[in-house]
Amino acid sequence: MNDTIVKSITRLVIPFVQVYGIFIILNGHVSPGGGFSGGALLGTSLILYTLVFGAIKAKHKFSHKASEIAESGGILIFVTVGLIAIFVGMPFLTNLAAGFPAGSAGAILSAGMIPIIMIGIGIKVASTMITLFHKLIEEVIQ
Amino acid sequence: MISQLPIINLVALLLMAIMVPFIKKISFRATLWLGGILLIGVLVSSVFIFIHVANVGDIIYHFGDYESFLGIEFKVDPFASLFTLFVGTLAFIIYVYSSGDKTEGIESPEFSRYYVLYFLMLFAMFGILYSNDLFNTYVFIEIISLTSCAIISIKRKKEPYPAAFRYVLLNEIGSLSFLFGIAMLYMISGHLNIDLLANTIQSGWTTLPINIIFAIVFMTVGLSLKAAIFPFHIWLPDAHASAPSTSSAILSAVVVKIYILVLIKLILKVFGVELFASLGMDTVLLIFGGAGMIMGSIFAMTQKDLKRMLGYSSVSQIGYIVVGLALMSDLGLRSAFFHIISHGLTKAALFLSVGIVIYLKKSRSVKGFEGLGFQIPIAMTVFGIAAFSMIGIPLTSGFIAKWNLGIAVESASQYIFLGVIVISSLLNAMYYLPILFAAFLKDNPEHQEKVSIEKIPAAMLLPIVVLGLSILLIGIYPNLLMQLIDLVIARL
Amino acid sequence: MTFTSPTSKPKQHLIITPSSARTTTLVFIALLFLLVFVGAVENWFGIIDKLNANTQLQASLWSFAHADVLLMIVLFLPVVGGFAQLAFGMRAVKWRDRMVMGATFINLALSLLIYPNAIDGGIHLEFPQALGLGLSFTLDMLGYTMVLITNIVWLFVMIFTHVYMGAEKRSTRFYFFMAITYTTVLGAVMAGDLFTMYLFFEIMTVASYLLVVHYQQEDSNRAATTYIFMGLVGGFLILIAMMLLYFEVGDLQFESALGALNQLGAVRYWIIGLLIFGFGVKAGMVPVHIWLPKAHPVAPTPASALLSGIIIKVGAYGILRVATSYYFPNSNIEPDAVWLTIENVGFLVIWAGIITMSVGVFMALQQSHIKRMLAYHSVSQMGYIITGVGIAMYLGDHGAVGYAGAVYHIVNHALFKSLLFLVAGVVYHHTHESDMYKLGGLWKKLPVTTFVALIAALGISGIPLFNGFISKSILHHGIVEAVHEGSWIFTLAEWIFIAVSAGTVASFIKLMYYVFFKKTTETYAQIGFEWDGMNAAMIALAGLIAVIGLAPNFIMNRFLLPQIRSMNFDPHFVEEVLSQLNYFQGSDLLTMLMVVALGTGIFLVGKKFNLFHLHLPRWLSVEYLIVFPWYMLMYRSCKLIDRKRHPLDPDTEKMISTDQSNPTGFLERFQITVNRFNDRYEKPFIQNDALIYVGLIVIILIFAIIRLI
Amino acid sequence: MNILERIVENINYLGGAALFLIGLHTVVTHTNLIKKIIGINIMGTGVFLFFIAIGNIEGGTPPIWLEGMENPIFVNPVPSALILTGIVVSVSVTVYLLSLVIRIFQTYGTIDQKELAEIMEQEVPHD
Repeated sequence: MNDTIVKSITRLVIPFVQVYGIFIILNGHVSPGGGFSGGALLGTSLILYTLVFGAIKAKHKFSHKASEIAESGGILIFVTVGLIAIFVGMPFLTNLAAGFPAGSAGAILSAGMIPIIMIGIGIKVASTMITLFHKLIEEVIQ
Repeated sequence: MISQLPIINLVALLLMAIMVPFIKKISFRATLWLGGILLIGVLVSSVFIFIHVANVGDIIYHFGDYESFLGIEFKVDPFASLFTLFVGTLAFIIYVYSSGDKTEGIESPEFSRYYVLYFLMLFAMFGILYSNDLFNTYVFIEIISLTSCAIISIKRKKEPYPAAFRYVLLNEIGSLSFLFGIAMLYMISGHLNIDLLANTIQSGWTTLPINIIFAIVFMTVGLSLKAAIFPFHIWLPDAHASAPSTSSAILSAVVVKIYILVLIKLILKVFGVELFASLGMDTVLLIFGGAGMIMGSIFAMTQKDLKRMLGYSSVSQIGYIVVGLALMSDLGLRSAFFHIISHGLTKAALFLSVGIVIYLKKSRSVKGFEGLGFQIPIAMTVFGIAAFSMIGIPLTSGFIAKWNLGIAVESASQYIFLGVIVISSLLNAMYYLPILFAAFLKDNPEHQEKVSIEKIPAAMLLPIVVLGLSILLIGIYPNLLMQLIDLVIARL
Repeated sequence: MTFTSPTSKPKQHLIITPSSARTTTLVFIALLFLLVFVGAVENWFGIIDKLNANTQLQASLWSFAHADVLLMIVLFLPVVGGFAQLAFGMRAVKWRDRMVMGATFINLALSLLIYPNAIDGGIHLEFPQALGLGLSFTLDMLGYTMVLITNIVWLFVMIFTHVYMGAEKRSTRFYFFMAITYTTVLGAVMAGDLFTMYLFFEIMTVASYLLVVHYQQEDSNRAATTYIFMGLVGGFLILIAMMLLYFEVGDLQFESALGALNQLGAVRYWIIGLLIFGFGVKAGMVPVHIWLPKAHPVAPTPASALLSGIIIKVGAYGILRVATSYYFPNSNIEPDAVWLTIENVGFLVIWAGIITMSVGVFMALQQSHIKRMLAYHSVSQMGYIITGVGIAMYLGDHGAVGYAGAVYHIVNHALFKSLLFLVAGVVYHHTHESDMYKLGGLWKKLPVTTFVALIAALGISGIPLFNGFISKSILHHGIVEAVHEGSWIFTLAEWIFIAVSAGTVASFIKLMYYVFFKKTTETYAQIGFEWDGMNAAMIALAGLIAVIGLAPNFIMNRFLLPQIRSMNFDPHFVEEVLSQLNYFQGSDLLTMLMVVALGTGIFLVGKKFNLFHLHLPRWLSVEYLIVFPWYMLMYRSCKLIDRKRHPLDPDTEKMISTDQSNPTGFLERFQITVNRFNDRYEKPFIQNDALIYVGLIVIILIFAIIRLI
Repeated sequence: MNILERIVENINYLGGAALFLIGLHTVVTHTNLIKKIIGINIMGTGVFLFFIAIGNIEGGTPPIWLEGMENPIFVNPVPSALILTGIVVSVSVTVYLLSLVIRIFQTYGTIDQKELAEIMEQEVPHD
């Protein structure tokens, strides 16, 4: 796909897509959306990049190592946040009762641990989408 | 604190799975040791949970401290804790074996992935047993299907791919049927929690009976498809045959049983026996089970590939479990539970000892067993014990399982199944005994008179010896297990 | 360079090597023990009185003999010894053999000690937790009789084996499985309930498989395969019956279950029928005898001696035990449903026995292979025992004569049939020839063997003064009793009984003539007479045969009558008829004379007209009758599924002919047919993954909805 | 008339069921492996639609409570959350199946099931 128009447009669009994805992740607890939707958007931005610039270049942007770390890291964030409640003595994933600050309704920093979990999920989903796509391409290239 | 143990088990397994890629960079051996220690820890905590649950009462665990009707609920009753113990024990034994047998078809870069999948699968199995929420169960089921399919196709060889494809395809259809059933139940009650569903199922039966019929039929058939109950078994022999032996062992001994346990949970806890039987589903299961007992053995007889043969043998043994379940009585359930555990041990022993044969000979043919009894005496002895258990010779756990099933069948006045049990046992003998005879009674030109044990790693021999001894132990003192099963049934 | 091969060994007359001296001494000591035992039991020289005078000694002896642990030692000593032999066998063959003989000897000695305990009403031991249901052992006089005869025969055969198996390969394995078989036989006869009996019975089948297959030749493999599969079938039949019984009665102890059985309908017949068939497989009952003539010739001689002498008796013992416990009618009550059941079944069992004995003897007359002929005689003699069992069932509380005859014949047959097999083994050992038509003139070379063979032949033919005569005349009385109290049709049975006895006489005249006395050109120069343990063991067995024949009342009074008195038999009948039996009365002797004359006649006629070489047509063989319908069923169903392609190869017609030269056995034929079936059935389904799901879900939905409506 | 009304009322459910059947039909009748995967996805979509239809309330708003709301009518949020999970599962299964198809194509050179069966039968001769 050596089309300049596509390349330029992609370069232009990708930041917006990514910003929108991050927005959806961060606003997961105050509006429709959340970690999965936002993460999917984030992932899609890189998939778009791969489609346009080719797998090799995309690998430079987001390497194997990074994907591994991001994938495990996402779950780790989730599990760690869940475990905090256990250390306090409450059931796994307990939110406000475990001492997370509630904040004021409607603000970004509210609803206790939910934003943190959403970030974890977002990272995980985004990296998984990219990894799956890259792996499929690798299979074909082999 | 003890009420937190189930969730700690789950989290530990999940964490192990995601940490394997990182730890392996330090040292692969360290990963193996860590995994082993973790499994021992999980096993010990399962024992504690069982003791606690048996003495004090069920552990009910609300995720995130939400109420039952809002959030996900775990309920650890004797049923769940006994079978997590069973899963954990077998998983540990097979894990030890797999740390010795690293060669069978898996390339070295895939080792760590194998263990990622292994721990994820364990995580999901524990989750299914603990979970008291239908949708949660569905998610765990999907995790099991994906990981087990991946474990099958992890070998970079030709034949696993079509087998794995068929396995995923049919499993996915099964899962979707199950999900469809959940949707039907959710429609009438608005709950996913098993206890809450059970309360509303009677009123649902009066208002929307067609929904419940669809739910029962789709969920039963979906789970049958995944559990390889006889006419739905067609994916099983290929899938189990082409997997590495450790995977075949865990798939055949444990994973298939998990689906049956889910079915048991559904029938007993959600629908209720009377409702299930009033639709004639017990008859359907009875026919499936009986046909499976015979046909599985008949197909197994003609196989040239040893692991395919064992796969068909699993189909036949699942028939025994299903018949026990389909009798819908306490005695039948007792025999089904006993057979689940007995067959788990036996089939694991068979697959693992066959794994040693493959390790030695690099061939899966039924024909190549001449003189093996002298080359690998321990493995073949365990194979012999397990084969006798399959046939139902006294002193092995298989005999007790058949005896219990026989009594259960009589109490339901299904006398014809006595004949079916006998014919099936005889057919079992027809394909297991020739292998044993070849191993111990035929001379191999290349076989040396000297017994040579040292070629096999101890990590592979120890697990199968433990399995063989436990088959004998349960065969001689079945009450050790029967007491636990009676407790489970009393509290179910 | 030439070697001067040593010419035939110089004749050695009665050279006694140290090893043969040791074994002979052991035999002597064993016989001495038996003599002391008989003396003590019969109170010769007032032994018992003297013992009673010394209270302290008496008390300690008494408590020792009554110790329950003694029973367990007798039961498990062989298997413990077996593992020790396995360990020793790797290093020192000599010590292994000594250990085998020593363990068997100790077992015999200990089992003699149990006698006072057994006669005091039996030992009862329970292990309530084992195997879920609990195991229990009871040693009453019937079980004790079996234990004792097993121990006696086993000791002598083991001494024989020590010499015979000396040069064989894999003898350690042989001894090991021999030991396991020993324990299981003892366990089966000591069992206090059907479950325990089944446990040992099933393990016995598996362990004795290894004895049959010992030589690992083509023919022995095939025979052993037949053996184990028929054994398993028998075992599973017993298992079904046991499950039914356990469920209906709730207890498997060997005691009367009339109350529960009276409540049942047809299941009552099923239970007893399945039990009789299940045990009948092991007992060699026609038509499930087919493993027996195959397995005996190919097994090593000690194994076939024990197989024929002891193991098949366990089957007969099983029938006797179950028939006279669960179903045994109570003489105090009026005839009820159970009584009727046992009477009907007993009627059939008598005829099964009669058919078994006549088929056995008829087939035996046709054989040229010594061991196969003896094997068919085992079938025939088992027919006598089964007839006895049938009489015991048929006549109900008056069946004591049949009961006594059956047990007595079990004892006698164990002695002479094992001896005959040992003789066949010795003949084969020296000449490497089993075809009796090719042998001859051996009496000069093997005088001791000839002598004991003659005694055994006299015993089995039922000549007066030898043991077979005693049990056969008791059985004859039993049949006469059945004619009196039952149906006139048993007169026919009596005639057949006499004809079969004549056939037995004829075939043993044939055996003795062709093997030992016929003049032959063969000189057998290589045989030199040598005294060894084999001769000692055989002479001991022959001595027992003669002693029982001369003093028949010992076993009757000391073993059988105590057992019969303890059971529900009509006491009046027992005291009037059974304990007053006179074995040497004129009519019996006259009948016997007739039998001998008839037998000689049959032999002469057969020899003259070559009737001993007849062969039955193939389609009459039992195996063919089993295979053929199965094959046709498969053939038809394959054709139904796939019309275009011929489901079986054109040359499969060969497969179903029971041609002995064709190497494919029953199992292979079965598997090939199934394989074709499998190919036709499963392929189409596998090609359309989800089709089966769609089809079945629709069917089940419709089924469920119809059920709802 | 009554029947038509009921159909219109339950059109969501019927659509779900219809999609399920269409998917099943695709899986059963097509021998092309990729079409089978598509069929599976259609089946899954059918079930998801069914779930969403259960949770829907006419005139409902997204179930997020904000300040200043008075007696809001929320759509049942549980089915949506469930289906989100369902979609994740469906995605992973699809990717896995696709990668298997790639492997099958690389080793056997075909993605038609009948041809695949023939090739496999030739490679592993029976008896």
